[in-house]
Amino acid sequence: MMNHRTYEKDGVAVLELNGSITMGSGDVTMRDLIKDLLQKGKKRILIDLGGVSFMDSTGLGELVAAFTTARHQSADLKLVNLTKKIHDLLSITQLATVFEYYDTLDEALASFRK
Amino acid sequence: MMNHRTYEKDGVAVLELNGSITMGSGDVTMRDLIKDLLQKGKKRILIDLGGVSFMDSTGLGELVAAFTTARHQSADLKLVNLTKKIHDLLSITQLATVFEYYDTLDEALASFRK
Amino acid sequence: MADAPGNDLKVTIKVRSHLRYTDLLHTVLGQVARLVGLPPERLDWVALALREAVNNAVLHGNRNDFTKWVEVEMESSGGFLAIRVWDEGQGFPPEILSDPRRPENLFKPNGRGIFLIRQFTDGAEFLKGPDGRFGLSMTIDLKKGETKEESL
Amino acid sequence: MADAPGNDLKVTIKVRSHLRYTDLLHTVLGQVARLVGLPPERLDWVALALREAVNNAVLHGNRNDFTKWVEVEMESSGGFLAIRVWDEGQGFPPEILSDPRRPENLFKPNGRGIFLIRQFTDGAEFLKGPDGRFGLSMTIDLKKGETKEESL
Ligand SMILES: Nc1ncnc2c1ncn2[C@@H]1O[C@H](COP(=O)(O)OP(=O)(O)O)[C@@H](O)[C@H]1O
Ligand SMILES: Nc1ncnc2c1ncn2[C@@H]1O[C@H](COP(=O)(O)OP(=O)(O)O)[C@@H](O)[C@H]1O
Repeated sequence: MMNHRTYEKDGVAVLELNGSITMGSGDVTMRDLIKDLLQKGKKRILIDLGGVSFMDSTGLGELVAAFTTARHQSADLKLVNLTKKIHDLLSITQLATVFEYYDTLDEALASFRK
Repeated sequence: MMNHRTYEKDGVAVLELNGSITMGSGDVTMRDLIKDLLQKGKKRILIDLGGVSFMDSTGLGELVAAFTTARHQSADLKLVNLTKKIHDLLSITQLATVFEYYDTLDEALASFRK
Repeated sequence: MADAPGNDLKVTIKVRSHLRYTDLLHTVLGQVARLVGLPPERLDWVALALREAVNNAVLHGNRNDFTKWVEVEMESSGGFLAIRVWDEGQGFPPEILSDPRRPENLFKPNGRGIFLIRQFTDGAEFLKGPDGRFGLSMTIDLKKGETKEESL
Repeated sequence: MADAPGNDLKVTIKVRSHLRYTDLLHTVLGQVARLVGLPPERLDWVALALREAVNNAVLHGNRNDFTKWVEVEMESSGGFLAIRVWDEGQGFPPEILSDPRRPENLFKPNGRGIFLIRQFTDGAEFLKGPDGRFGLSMTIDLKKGETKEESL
Protein backbone atom coordinates (compact mmCIF):
# COMPACT_ATOMS: atom_id res chain seq x y z
CA MET A 1 0.00 0.00 0.00
CA MET A 2 1.54 3.30 -1.03
CA ASN A 3 0.63 6.62 0.54
CA HIS A 4 1.85 10.00 -0.58
CA ARG A 5 1.91 13.67 0.39
CA THR A 6 3.19 16.65 -1.56
CA TYR A 7 4.33 19.98 -0.23
CA GLU A 8 6.39 22.96 -1.32
CA LYS A 9 9.59 23.93 0.47
CA ASP A 10 12.15 26.58 -0.60
CA GLY A 11 10.72 26.54 -4.12
CA VAL A 12 10.99 22.76 -4.39
CA ALA A 13 8.02 20.43 -4.80
CA VAL A 14 8.58 17.59 -2.35
CA LEU A 15 6.80 14.29 -3.00
CA GLU A 16 6.86 12.19 0.14
CA LEU A 17 6.15 8.50 -0.43
CA ASN A 18 5.32 5.95 2.24
CA GLY A 19 4.73 2.23 2.35
CA SER A 20 5.32 -0.30 -0.39
CA ILE A 21 5.95 0.70 -3.96
CA THR A 22 5.20 -2.52 -5.77
CA MET A 23 3.23 -3.86 -8.70
CA GLY A 24 -0.38 -2.95 -8.03
CA SER A 25 0.28 -1.37 -4.64
CA GLY A 26 -1.60 1.86 -5.17
CA ASP A 27 -4.48 3.43 -7.03
CA VAL A 28 -2.20 6.30 -7.98
CA THR A 29 1.21 5.56 -9.41
CA MET A 30 4.34 7.54 -8.79
CA ARG A 31 4.35 8.32 -12.50
CA ASP A 32 0.94 10.02 -12.26
CA LEU A 33 2.02 12.04 -9.26
CA ILE A 34 5.11 13.30 -11.08
CA LYS A 35 3.13 14.09 -14.24
CA ASP A 36 0.76 16.07 -12.09
CA LEU A 37 3.58 18.14 -10.58
CA LEU A 38 5.07 18.76 -14.03
CA GLN A 39 1.70 19.87 -15.35
CA LYS A 40 1.55 22.40 -12.54
CA GLY A 41 4.82 23.77 -13.88
CA LYS A 42 7.10 22.46 -11.14
CA LYS A 43 10.70 22.35 -12.32
CA ARG A 44 12.34 21.25 -9.09
CA ILE A 45 11.05 17.97 -7.73
CA LEU A 46 12.36 16.04 -4.77
CA ILE A 47 11.13 12.53 -3.95
CA ASP A 48 11.42 11.69 -0.26
CA LEU A 49 11.73 7.91 0.04
CA GLY A 50 12.33 7.82 3.80
CA GLY A 51 9.03 6.08 4.50
CA VAL A 52 9.28 3.50 1.74
CA SER A 53 9.64 0.09 3.33
CA PHE A 54 9.59 -2.09 0.25
CA MET A 55 10.11 -1.61 -3.49
CA ASP A 56 10.09 -4.06 -6.37
CA SER A 57 11.16 -3.79 -10.01
CA THR A 58 7.92 -1.98 -10.81
CA GLY A 59 8.80 0.64 -8.19
CA LEU A 60 12.27 1.00 -9.69
CA GLY A 61 10.69 1.34 -13.13
CA GLU A 62 8.40 4.06 -11.79
CA LEU A 63 11.40 5.94 -10.45
CA VAL A 64 13.18 5.70 -13.79
CA ALA A 65 10.05 6.79 -15.69
CA ALA A 66 9.63 9.73 -13.32
CA PHE A 67 13.22 10.71 -13.95
CA THR A 68 13.00 10.60 -17.75
CA THR A 69 9.61 12.32 -17.84
CA ALA A 70 11.01 15.13 -15.69
CA ARG A 71 14.09 15.46 -17.85
CA HIS A 72 12.01 15.72 -21.03
CA GLN A 73 10.29 18.71 -19.48
CA SER A 74 13.61 20.20 -18.37
CA ALA A 75 12.71 19.64 -14.75
CA ASP A 76 15.15 18.51 -12.09
CA LEU A 77 14.25 15.38 -10.15
CA LYS A 78 16.28 14.25 -7.15
CA LEU A 79 15.91 11.74 -4.33
CA VAL A 80 16.33 12.03 -0.58
CA ASN A 81 16.26 9.79 2.50
CA LEU A 82 17.04 6.45 0.92
CA THR A 83 16.86 3.63 3.44
CA LYS A 84 19.64 1.06 3.33
CA LYS A 85 17.33 -1.30 1.45
CA ILE A 86 16.43 1.21 -1.24
CA HIS A 87 20.03 2.30 -1.55
CA ASP A 88 21.09 -1.33 -2.01
CA LEU A 89 18.46 -1.77 -4.73
CA LEU A 90 19.66 1.32 -6.60
CA SER A 91 23.28 0.18 -6.29
CA ILE A 92 22.63 -3.35 -7.51
CA THR A 93 20.74 -2.09 -10.54
CA GLN A 94 23.26 0.72 -11.07
CA LEU A 95 20.42 3.20 -10.96
CA ALA A 96 22.47 4.90 -8.25
CA THR A 97 24.52 6.32 -11.12
CA VAL A 98 21.41 7.81 -12.73
CA PHE A 99 19.91 9.60 -9.74
CA GLU A 100 21.17 12.49 -7.74
CA TYR A 101 20.36 11.66 -4.11
CA TYR A 102 20.99 13.18 -0.70
CA ASP A 103 21.01 11.97 2.88
CA THR A 104 18.98 14.82 4.38
CA LEU A 105 16.20 17.10 3.26
CA ASP A 106 18.32 20.19 4.00
CA GLU A 107 21.18 18.99 1.81
CA ALA A 108 18.75 18.10 -0.95
CA LEU A 109 16.98 21.47 -0.84
CA ALA A 110 20.32 23.28 -0.75
CA SER A 111 21.46 21.40 -3.86
CA PHE A 112 18.64 22.95 -5.91
CA ARG A 113 19.88 26.44 -4.99
CA LYS A 114 23.34 26.02 -6.51
CA MET B 1 2.72 -18.42 21.94
CA MET B 2 1.69 -18.54 25.58
CA ASN B 3 3.50 -16.64 28.32
CA HIS B 4 2.82 -16.88 32.01
CA ARG B 5 3.67 -15.30 35.35
CA THR B 6 2.71 -16.40 38.84
CA TYR B 7 2.53 -14.30 41.96
CA GLU B 8 0.97 -14.40 45.41
CA LYS B 9 -1.65 -11.87 46.49
CA ASP B 10 -3.74 -11.92 49.70
CA GLY B 11 -2.95 -15.62 50.15
CA VAL B 12 -4.05 -16.48 46.62
CA ALA B 13 -1.71 -17.88 43.96
CA VAL B 14 -2.42 -15.91 40.80
CA LEU B 15 -1.48 -17.46 37.46
CA GLU B 16 -1.45 -14.80 34.78
CA LEU B 17 -1.61 -16.14 31.24
CA ASN B 18 -0.88 -14.18 28.09
CA GLY B 19 -1.04 -14.84 24.37
CA SER B 20 -2.56 -17.81 22.60
CA ILE B 21 -3.56 -20.96 24.42
CA THR B 22 -3.81 -23.40 21.58
CA MET B 23 -2.66 -26.85 20.56
CA GLY B 24 1.12 -26.77 20.71
CA SER B 25 1.37 -23.10 21.63
CA GLY B 26 3.75 -23.43 24.54
CA ASP B 27 6.54 -25.55 25.95
CA VAL B 28 4.79 -25.48 29.30
CA THR B 29 1.09 -26.30 29.47
CA MET B 30 -1.44 -24.72 31.78
CA ARG B 31 -1.89 -28.17 33.30
CA ASP B 32 1.78 -28.32 34.31
CA LEU B 33 1.63 -24.85 35.82
CA ILE B 34 -1.38 -25.78 37.94
CA LYS B 35 0.18 -29.08 39.03
CA ASP B 36 3.23 -27.14 40.09
CA LEU B 37 1.16 -24.76 42.24
CA LEU B 38 -0.71 -27.68 43.81
CA GLN B 39 2.56 -29.43 44.59
CA LYS B 40 3.67 -26.31 46.40
CA GLY B 41 0.58 -26.71 48.58
CA LYS B 42 -1.45 -23.82 47.13
CA LYS B 43 -5.14 -24.24 47.86
CA ARG B 44 -6.42 -21.00 46.37
CA ILE B 45 -5.62 -20.53 42.71
CA LEU B 46 -6.79 -17.75 40.45
CA ILE B 47 -6.18 -17.82 36.70
CA ASP B 48 -6.01 -14.35 35.15
CA LEU B 49 -7.03 -14.66 31.48
CA GLY B 50 -7.00 -10.92 30.71
CA GLY B 51 -4.05 -11.22 28.34
CA VAL B 52 -5.27 -14.29 26.48
CA SER B 53 -6.04 -13.27 22.92
CA PHE B 54 -6.95 -16.63 21.46
CA MET B 55 -7.97 -20.03 22.79
CA ASP B 56 -8.94 -23.25 21.03
CA SER B 57 -10.51 -26.50 22.22
CA THR B 58 -7.15 -27.60 23.59
CA GLY B 59 -7.03 -24.45 25.71
CA LEU B 60 -10.55 -25.12 26.96
CA GLY B 61 -9.52 -28.70 27.73
CA GLU B 62 -6.56 -27.41 29.72
CA LEU B 63 -8.85 -25.17 31.75
CA VAL B 64 -11.16 -28.09 32.50
CA ALA B 65 -8.23 -30.34 33.42
CA ALA B 66 -6.82 -27.63 35.69
CA PHE B 67 -10.21 -27.36 37.37
CA THR B 68 -10.65 -31.08 38.03
CA THR B 69 -7.03 -31.55 39.13
CA ALA B 70 -7.45 -28.71 41.62
CA ARG B 71 -10.71 -30.13 42.90
CA HIS B 72 -9.16 -33.55 43.46
CA GLN B 73 -6.65 -31.88 45.73
CA SER B 74 -9.37 -29.88 47.49
CA ALA B 75 -8.03 -26.67 46.06
CA ASP B 76 -10.18 -23.82 44.85
CA LEU B 77 -9.62 -22.66 41.24
CA LYS B 78 -11.33 -19.55 39.88
CA LEU B 79 -11.00 -17.35 36.80
CA VAL B 80 -10.74 -13.61 36.36
CA ASN B 81 -10.60 -11.05 33.55
CA LEU B 82 -12.32 -12.99 30.78
CA THR B 83 -12.28 -11.10 27.50
CA LYS B 84 -15.50 -11.08 25.51
CA LYS B 85 -14.07 -13.79 23.24
CA ILE B 86 -13.14 -16.11 26.09
CA HIS B 87 -16.45 -15.50 27.80
CA ASP B 88 -18.29 -16.36 24.57
CA LEU B 89 -16.29 -19.58 24.29
CA LEU B 90 -17.12 -20.60 27.84
CA SER B 91 -20.80 -19.78 27.28
CA ILE B 92 -21.08 -21.69 24.04
CA THR B 93 -19.50 -24.78 25.56
CA GLN B 94 -21.45 -24.28 28.81
CA LEU B 95 -18.20 -24.32 30.71
CA ALA B 96 -19.37 -21.01 32.11
CA THR B 97 -21.55 -23.13 34.43
CA VAL B 98 -18.50 -25.03 35.68
CA PHE B 99 -16.20 -22.15 36.53
CA GLU B 100 -16.50 -19.44 39.12
CA TYR B 101 -15.29 -16.26 37.43
CA TYR B 102 -15.02 -12.57 38.27
CA ASP B 103 -14.70 -9.34 36.37
CA THR B 104 -11.92 -7.81 38.43
CA LEU B 105 -8.93 -9.05 40.40
CA ASP B 106 -10.24 -7.37 43.58
CA GLU B 107 -13.60 -9.09 43.38
CA ALA B 108 -11.92 -12.41 42.69
CA LEU B 109 -9.50 -12.06 45.61
CA ALA B 110 -12.33 -11.01 47.91
CA SER B 111 -14.34 -14.09 46.95
CA PHE B 112 -11.64 -16.36 48.39
CA ARG B 113 -11.94 -14.60 51.78
CA LYS B 114 -15.60 -15.45 52.25
CA MET C 1 -10.09 -4.15 -6.07
CA ALA C 2 -12.18 -3.30 -9.08
CA ASP C 3 -10.36 -5.53 -11.53
CA ALA C 4 -10.46 -8.60 -9.36
CA PRO C 5 -12.59 -11.64 -10.11
CA GLY C 6 -14.75 -10.98 -7.08
CA ASN C 7 -16.34 -14.34 -6.50
CA ASP C 8 -13.69 -16.60 -7.83
CA LEU C 9 -11.02 -16.86 -5.21
CA LYS C 10 -9.37 -20.19 -4.76
CA VAL C 11 -6.34 -20.94 -2.63
CA THR C 12 -5.05 -24.44 -2.08
CA ILE C 13 -2.34 -25.12 0.46
CA LYS C 14 -0.69 -28.47 0.91
CA VAL C 15 1.61 -29.03 3.83
CA ARG C 16 3.25 -31.93 5.56
CA SER C 17 1.08 -33.24 8.35
CA HIS C 18 2.44 -31.35 11.34
CA LEU C 19 1.12 -28.93 13.94
CA ARG C 20 3.86 -26.48 13.04
CA TYR C 21 1.78 -25.44 10.02
CA THR C 22 -1.37 -24.53 11.91
CA ASP C 23 -0.21 -20.94 12.45
CA LEU C 24 0.72 -20.60 8.79
CA LEU C 25 -2.73 -21.72 7.70
CA HIS C 26 -4.31 -19.35 10.20
CA THR C 27 -2.26 -16.52 8.68
CA VAL C 28 -3.34 -17.43 5.16
CA LEU C 29 -6.97 -17.42 6.26
CA GLY C 30 -6.44 -13.89 7.56
CA GLN C 31 -5.32 -12.80 4.10
CA VAL C 32 -8.13 -14.66 2.36
CA ALA C 33 -10.66 -13.17 4.78
CA ARG C 34 -9.56 -9.68 3.78
CA LEU C 35 -9.82 -10.51 0.08
CA VAL C 36 -13.30 -12.03 0.27
CA GLY C 37 -14.70 -9.51 2.75
CA LEU C 38 -15.33 -11.73 5.77
CA PRO C 39 -16.69 -9.45 8.52
CA PRO C 40 -13.63 -8.82 10.73
CA GLU C 41 -15.49 -9.78 13.92
CA ARG C 42 -15.92 -13.29 12.52
CA LEU C 43 -12.27 -13.88 11.63
CA ASP C 44 -11.14 -15.22 15.00
CA TRP C 45 -14.04 -17.63 15.12
CA VAL C 46 -13.57 -18.94 11.59
CA ALA C 47 -9.85 -19.22 12.31
CA LEU C 48 -10.72 -21.27 15.39
CA ALA C 49 -12.80 -23.63 13.24
CA LEU C 50 -9.95 -23.94 10.75
CA ARG C 51 -7.42 -24.66 13.50
CA GLU C 52 -9.65 -27.35 15.01
CA ALA C 53 -10.06 -29.01 11.63
CA VAL C 54 -6.35 -28.88 10.86
CA ASN C 55 -5.34 -30.19 14.28
CA ASN C 56 -7.81 -33.06 13.88
CA ALA C 57 -6.41 -33.85 10.43
CA VAL C 58 -2.88 -34.02 11.83
CA LEU C 59 -3.63 -35.87 15.07
CA HIS C 60 -6.62 -38.07 14.29
CA GLY C 61 -6.64 -38.29 10.48
CA ASN C 62 -2.95 -38.70 9.78
CA ARG C 63 -2.12 -39.94 13.30
CA ASN C 64 0.94 -37.74 13.66
CA ASP C 65 2.62 -39.29 10.64
CA PHE C 66 4.35 -36.37 9.04
CA THR C 67 5.16 -38.17 5.85
CA LYS C 68 1.44 -37.70 5.17
CA TRP C 69 -0.17 -34.52 3.84
CA VAL C 70 -2.81 -32.08 4.86
CA GLU C 71 -4.44 -30.02 2.15
CA VAL C 72 -6.57 -26.98 2.78
CA GLU C 73 -8.75 -25.36 0.14
CA MET C 74 -10.28 -21.95 0.58
CA GLU C 75 -12.73 -20.98 -2.13
CA SER C 76 -15.23 -18.20 -2.36
CA SER C 77 -18.19 -17.86 -4.68
CA GLY C 78 -21.68 -16.47 -4.53
CA GLY C 79 -21.24 -14.84 -1.15
CA PHE C 80 -19.93 -17.97 0.53
CA LEU C 81 -16.47 -19.03 1.63
CA ALA C 82 -15.83 -22.76 1.59
CA ILE C 83 -12.94 -24.16 3.59
CA ARG C 84 -12.06 -27.80 3.07
CA VAL C 85 -9.45 -29.64 5.11
CA TRP C 86 -8.27 -32.96 3.71
CA ASP C 87 -6.22 -35.64 5.42
CA GLU C 88 -5.09 -39.13 4.42
CA GLY C 89 -7.09 -40.99 7.06
CA GLN C 90 -10.29 -43.00 7.03
CA GLY C 91 -12.50 -40.43 8.67
CA PHE C 92 -14.79 -41.56 11.46
CA PRO C 93 -18.39 -42.58 12.05
CA PRO C 94 -20.28 -39.42 13.09
CA GLU C 95 -22.06 -41.44 15.79
CA ILE C 96 -18.96 -41.23 17.98
CA LEU C 97 -19.55 -37.50 18.37
CA SER C 98 -21.30 -36.57 21.56
CA ASP C 99 -22.52 -33.13 22.70
CA PRO C 100 -19.74 -31.74 24.92
CA ARG C 101 -22.35 -29.73 26.84
CA ARG C 102 -23.98 -32.84 28.29
CA PRO C 103 -23.31 -33.21 32.01
CA GLU C 104 -21.31 -36.41 31.56
CA ASN C 105 -19.04 -34.68 29.01
CA LEU C 106 -18.64 -31.28 30.63
CA PHE C 107 -15.54 -32.27 32.62
CA LYS C 108 -13.79 -34.09 29.80
CA PRO C 109 -10.73 -32.29 28.45
CA ASN C 110 -11.46 -33.39 24.86
CA GLY C 111 -14.31 -33.57 22.42
CA ARG C 112 -15.07 -29.90 21.73
CA GLY C 113 -13.37 -29.47 18.33
CA ILE C 114 -16.11 -30.52 15.93
CA PHE C 115 -18.69 -28.88 18.19
CA LEU C 116 -16.88 -25.53 17.92
CA ILE C 117 -16.54 -25.97 14.16
CA ARG C 118 -20.32 -26.40 13.93
CA GLN C 119 -20.92 -23.37 16.14
CA PHE C 120 -18.67 -21.00 14.26
CA THR C 121 -19.39 -21.95 10.67
CA ASP C 122 -22.65 -21.86 8.77
CA GLY C 123 -22.40 -25.49 7.74
CA ALA C 124 -19.97 -28.37 8.23
CA GLU C 125 -19.96 -31.73 6.51
CA PHE C 126 -17.69 -34.71 6.13
CA LEU C 127 -16.43 -35.63 2.68
CA LYS C 128 -14.87 -38.67 1.04
CA GLY C 129 -12.53 -37.60 -1.75
CA PRO C 130 -12.35 -39.50 -5.05
CA ASP C 131 -8.84 -40.49 -3.95
CA GLY C 132 -10.20 -41.90 -0.69
CA ARG C 133 -9.06 -38.99 1.44
CA PHE C 134 -11.18 -37.72 4.32
CA GLY C 135 -12.31 -34.12 4.17
CA LEU C 136 -14.07 -31.72 6.47
CA SER C 137 -15.91 -29.02 4.58
CA MET C 138 -16.93 -25.81 6.31
CA THR C 139 -19.11 -23.14 4.75
CA ILE C 140 -19.18 -19.51 5.81
CA ASP C 141 -21.97 -17.19 4.76
CA LEU C 142 -20.14 -13.93 4.09
CA LYS C 143 -23.27 -11.88 4.56
CA LYS C 144 -23.69 -12.93 8.18
CA GLY C 145 -22.06 -10.51 10.58
CA GLU C 146 -21.79 -12.38 13.81
CA THR C 147 -21.39 -15.99 14.80
CA LYS C 148 -24.20 -18.41 14.02
CA GLU C 149 -25.11 -18.75 17.67
CA GLU C 150 -27.74 -16.03 18.12
CA SER C 151 -28.57 -17.04 21.63
CA LEU C 152 -25.40 -15.75 23.27
CA MET D 1 10.60 -27.10 17.53
CA ALA D 2 12.21 -30.28 18.69
CA ASP D 3 9.60 -32.65 17.30
CA ALA D 4 9.50 -31.09 13.85
CA PRO D 5 10.80 -32.79 10.73
CA GLY D 6 13.57 -30.23 10.34
CA ASN D 7 14.47 -30.56 6.71
CA ASP D 8 11.22 -31.68 5.25
CA LEU D 9 9.03 -28.65 4.91
CA LYS D 10 6.82 -28.45 1.88
CA VAL D 11 4.12 -25.93 1.22
CA THR D 12 2.25 -25.73 -2.06
CA ILE D 13 -0.08 -22.86 -2.79
CA LYS D 14 -2.27 -22.68 -5.84
CA VAL D 15 -4.13 -19.48 -6.61
CA ARG D 16 -6.00 -18.00 -9.50
CA SER D 17 -3.71 -15.96 -11.70
CA HIS D 18 -4.15 -12.48 -10.27
CA LEU D 19 -1.94 -9.82 -8.71
CA ARG D 20 -4.24 -9.69 -5.70
CA TYR D 21 -2.54 -12.85 -4.42
CA THR D 22 1.01 -11.53 -4.45
CA ASP D 23 0.72 -10.15 -0.91
CA LEU D 24 -0.74 -13.43 0.34
CA LEU D 25 2.20 -15.37 -1.09
CA HIS D 26 4.61 -12.86 0.41
CA THR D 27 2.97 -13.42 3.81
CA VAL D 28 3.23 -17.19 3.48
CA LEU D 29 6.91 -16.85 2.65
CA GLY D 30 7.34 -14.89 5.87
CA GLN D 31 5.90 -17.81 7.84
CA VAL D 32 7.94 -20.37 5.94
CA ALA D 33 11.08 -18.29 6.45
CA ARG D 34 10.58 -18.43 10.21
CA LEU D 35 10.03 -22.19 10.13
CA VAL D 36 13.11 -22.99 8.03
CA GLY D 37 15.40 -20.44 9.71
CA LEU D 38 16.04 -18.05 6.84
CA PRO D 39 18.27 -15.27 8.24
CA PRO D 40 15.82 -12.40 8.90
CA GLU D 41 17.96 -9.88 7.01
CA ARG D 42 17.43 -11.92 3.85
CA LEU D 43 13.65 -12.15 4.07
CA ASP D 44 12.83 -8.90 2.26
CA TRP D 45 15.17 -9.80 -0.58
CA VAL D 46 13.87 -13.33 -1.02
CA ALA D 47 10.34 -11.94 -0.83
CA LEU D 48 11.27 -9.50 -3.59
CA ALA D 49 12.45 -12.40 -5.75
CA LEU D 50 9.22 -14.28 -5.07
CA ARG D 51 7.09 -11.23 -5.91
CA GLU D 52 8.95 -10.70 -9.18
CA ALA D 53 8.45 -14.34 -10.15
CA VAL D 54 4.76 -14.31 -9.25
CA ASN D 55 4.09 -11.03 -11.06
CA ASN D 56 5.83 -12.41 -14.14
CA ALA D 57 3.74 -15.58 -13.96
CA VAL D 58 0.52 -13.55 -13.83
CA LEU D 59 1.42 -10.90 -16.40
CA HIS D 60 3.73 -12.66 -18.87
CA GLY D 61 3.09 -16.38 -18.28
CA ASN D 62 -0.69 -16.36 -17.93
CA ARG D 63 -1.16 -13.01 -19.73
CA ASN D 64 -3.60 -11.67 -17.18
CA ASP D 65 -6.05 -14.50 -17.77
CA PHE D 66 -7.40 -15.18 -14.31
CA THR D 67 -9.06 -18.41 -15.27
CA LYS D 68 -5.48 -19.73 -15.28
CA TRP D 69 -3.50 -20.80 -12.21
CA VAL D 70 -0.30 -19.92 -10.50
CA GLU D 71 1.24 -22.50 -8.21
CA VAL D 72 4.02 -21.80 -5.77
CA GLU D 73 6.00 -24.51 -4.02
CA MET D 74 8.25 -23.81 -1.07
CA GLU D 75 10.36 -26.73 0.02
CA SER D 76 13.30 -26.99 2.33
CA SER D 77 15.84 -29.76 2.64
CA GLY D 78 19.52 -30.09 3.37
CA GLY D 79 19.98 -26.45 4.33
CA PHE D 80 18.35 -25.10 1.17
CA LEU D 81 15.00 -23.54 0.51
CA ALA D 82 13.62 -24.08 -2.99
CA ILE D 83 10.87 -21.83 -4.28
CA ARG D 84 9.19 -22.78 -7.53
CA VAL D 85 6.65 -20.60 -9.29
CA TRP D 86 4.61 -22.29 -12.00
CA ASP D 87 2.37 -20.68 -14.62
CA GLU D 88 0.41 -22.04 -17.57
CA GLY D 89 2.40 -20.22 -20.24
CA GLN D 90 5.08 -21.27 -22.71
CA GLY D 91 8.00 -19.68 -20.93
CA PHE D 92 10.46 -17.64 -22.98
CA PRO D 93 13.83 -18.00 -24.67
CA PRO D 94 16.46 -16.83 -22.15
CA GLU D 95 18.23 -14.94 -24.96
CA ILE D 96 15.65 -12.19 -24.70
CA LEU D 97 17.03 -11.25 -21.29
CA SER D 98 19.45 -8.38 -21.36
CA ASP D 99 21.50 -6.93 -18.49
CA PRO D 100 19.49 -3.98 -17.15
CA ARG D 101 22.70 -2.31 -16.02
CA ARG D 102 23.89 -1.79 -19.58
CA PRO D 103 23.80 1.87 -20.63
CA GLU D 104 21.15 1.28 -23.29
CA ASN D 105 18.89 -0.41 -20.70
CA LEU D 106 19.46 1.83 -17.72
CA PHE D 107 16.60 4.20 -18.56
CA LYS D 108 14.07 1.51 -19.45
CA PRO D 109 11.26 1.15 -16.95
CA ASN D 110 11.14 -2.64 -17.37
CA GLY D 111 13.44 -5.62 -17.51
CA ARG D 112 14.78 -5.78 -13.95
CA GLY D 113 12.67 -8.63 -12.53
CA ILE D 114 14.71 -11.68 -13.50
CA PHE D 115 17.89 -9.75 -12.82
CA LEU D 116 16.78 -9.06 -9.24
CA ILE D 117 15.74 -12.69 -8.82
CA ARG D 118 19.24 -13.75 -9.80
CA GLN D 119 20.84 -11.21 -7.46
CA PHE D 120 18.82 -12.15 -4.40
CA THR D 121 18.72 -15.92 -4.68
CA ASP D 122 21.58 -18.40 -4.76
CA GLY D 123 20.41 -19.96 -7.99
CA ALA D 124 17.58 -19.51 -10.46
CA GLU D 125 16.60 -21.74 -13.34
CA PHE D 126 13.74 -22.17 -15.76
CA LEU D 127 11.76 -25.39 -15.72
CA LYS D 128 9.38 -27.19 -18.04
CA GLY D 129 6.87 -29.22 -16.04
CA PRO D 130 5.77 -32.70 -17.16
CA ASP D 131 2.38 -31.10 -17.78
CA GLY D 132 3.94 -28.48 -20.03
CA ARG D 133 3.78 -25.68 -17.47
CA PHE D 134 6.54 -23.12 -17.21
CA GLY D 135 8.34 -22.88 -13.89
CA LEU D 136 10.91 -20.59 -12.35
CA SER D 137 12.92 -22.32 -9.67
CA MET D 138 14.84 -20.30 -7.09
CA THR D 139 17.23 -21.77 -4.56
CA ILE D 140 18.21 -20.15 -1.29
CA ASP D 141 21.20 -21.33 0.71
CA LEU D 142 19.96 -21.03 4.28
CA LYS D 143 23.48 -20.86 5.65
CA LYS D 144 24.27 -17.63 3.81
CA GLY D 145 23.61 -14.57 5.93
CA GLU D 146 23.50 -11.72 3.48
CA THR D 147 22.54 -11.32 -0.14
CA LYS D 148 24.62 -13.04 -2.80
CA GLU D 149 26.06 -9.76 -3.99
CA GLU D 150 29.19 -9.38 -1.86
CA SER D 151 30.37 -6.29 -3.65
CA LEU D 152 27.79 -3.90 -2.24
N1 LIG E 1 -9.86 -35.81 10.65
C1 LIG E 1 -10.28 -36.81 11.46
N2 LIG E 1 -9.98 -38.09 11.17
C2 LIG E 1 -10.37 -39.10 11.99
N3 LIG E 1 -11.07 -38.91 13.11
C3 LIG E 1 -11.39 -37.65 13.46
C4 LIG E 1 -11.04 -36.53 12.65
N4 LIG E 1 -11.53 -35.42 13.24
C5 LIG E 1 -12.17 -35.82 14.35
N5 LIG E 1 -12.09 -37.15 14.48
C6 LIG E 1 -12.69 -37.98 15.56
O1 LIG E 1 -13.69 -37.23 16.18
C7 LIG E 1 -13.41 -37.09 17.57
C8 LIG E 1 -13.91 -35.75 18.07
O2 LIG E 1 -13.12 -34.71 17.54
P1 LIG E 1 -13.15 -33.30 18.23
O3 LIG E 1 -14.56 -32.91 18.42
O4 LIG E 1 -12.30 -32.39 17.42
O5 LIG E 1 -12.53 -33.51 19.66
P2 LIG E 1 -11.07 -34.00 20.09
O6 LIG E 1 -10.15 -33.78 18.93
O7 LIG E 1 -10.74 -33.17 21.27
O8 LIG E 1 -11.21 -35.46 20.44
C9 LIG E 1 -11.93 -37.30 17.70
O9 LIG E 1 -11.55 -37.76 18.98
C10 LIG E 1 -11.68 -38.35 16.62
O10 LIG E 1 -11.99 -39.64 17.09
N1 LIG F 1 6.73 -16.42 -16.47
C1 LIG F 1 7.05 -15.90 -17.67
N2 LIG F 1 6.43 -16.34 -18.80
C2 LIG F 1 6.73 -15.81 -20.00
N3 LIG F 1 7.65 -14.84 -20.17
C3 LIG F 1 8.30 -14.36 -19.10
C4 LIG F 1 8.04 -14.86 -17.79
N4 LIG F 1 8.84 -14.20 -16.92
C5 LIG F 1 9.55 -13.33 -17.64
N5 LIG F 1 9.24 -13.41 -18.97
C6 LIG F 1 9.83 -12.65 -20.06
O1 LIG F 1 11.07 -12.12 -19.64
C7 LIG F 1 11.05 -10.70 -19.75
C8 LIG F 1 11.87 -10.08 -18.64
O2 LIG F 1 11.24 -10.25 -17.40
P1 LIG F 1 11.68 -9.35 -16.18
O3 LIG F 1 13.16 -9.39 -16.05
O4 LIG F 1 10.91 -9.80 -14.99
O5 LIG F 1 11.28 -7.88 -16.57
P2 LIG F 1 9.83 -7.27 -16.90
O6 LIG F 1 8.82 -8.15 -16.29
O7 LIG F 1 9.90 -5.92 -16.29
O8 LIG F 1 9.75 -7.22 -18.39
C9 LIG F 1 9.59 -10.32 -19.73
O9 LIG F 1 9.36 -9.09 -20.35
C10 LIG F 1 8.96 -11.48 -20.47
O10 LIG F 1 9.07 -11.32 -21.85
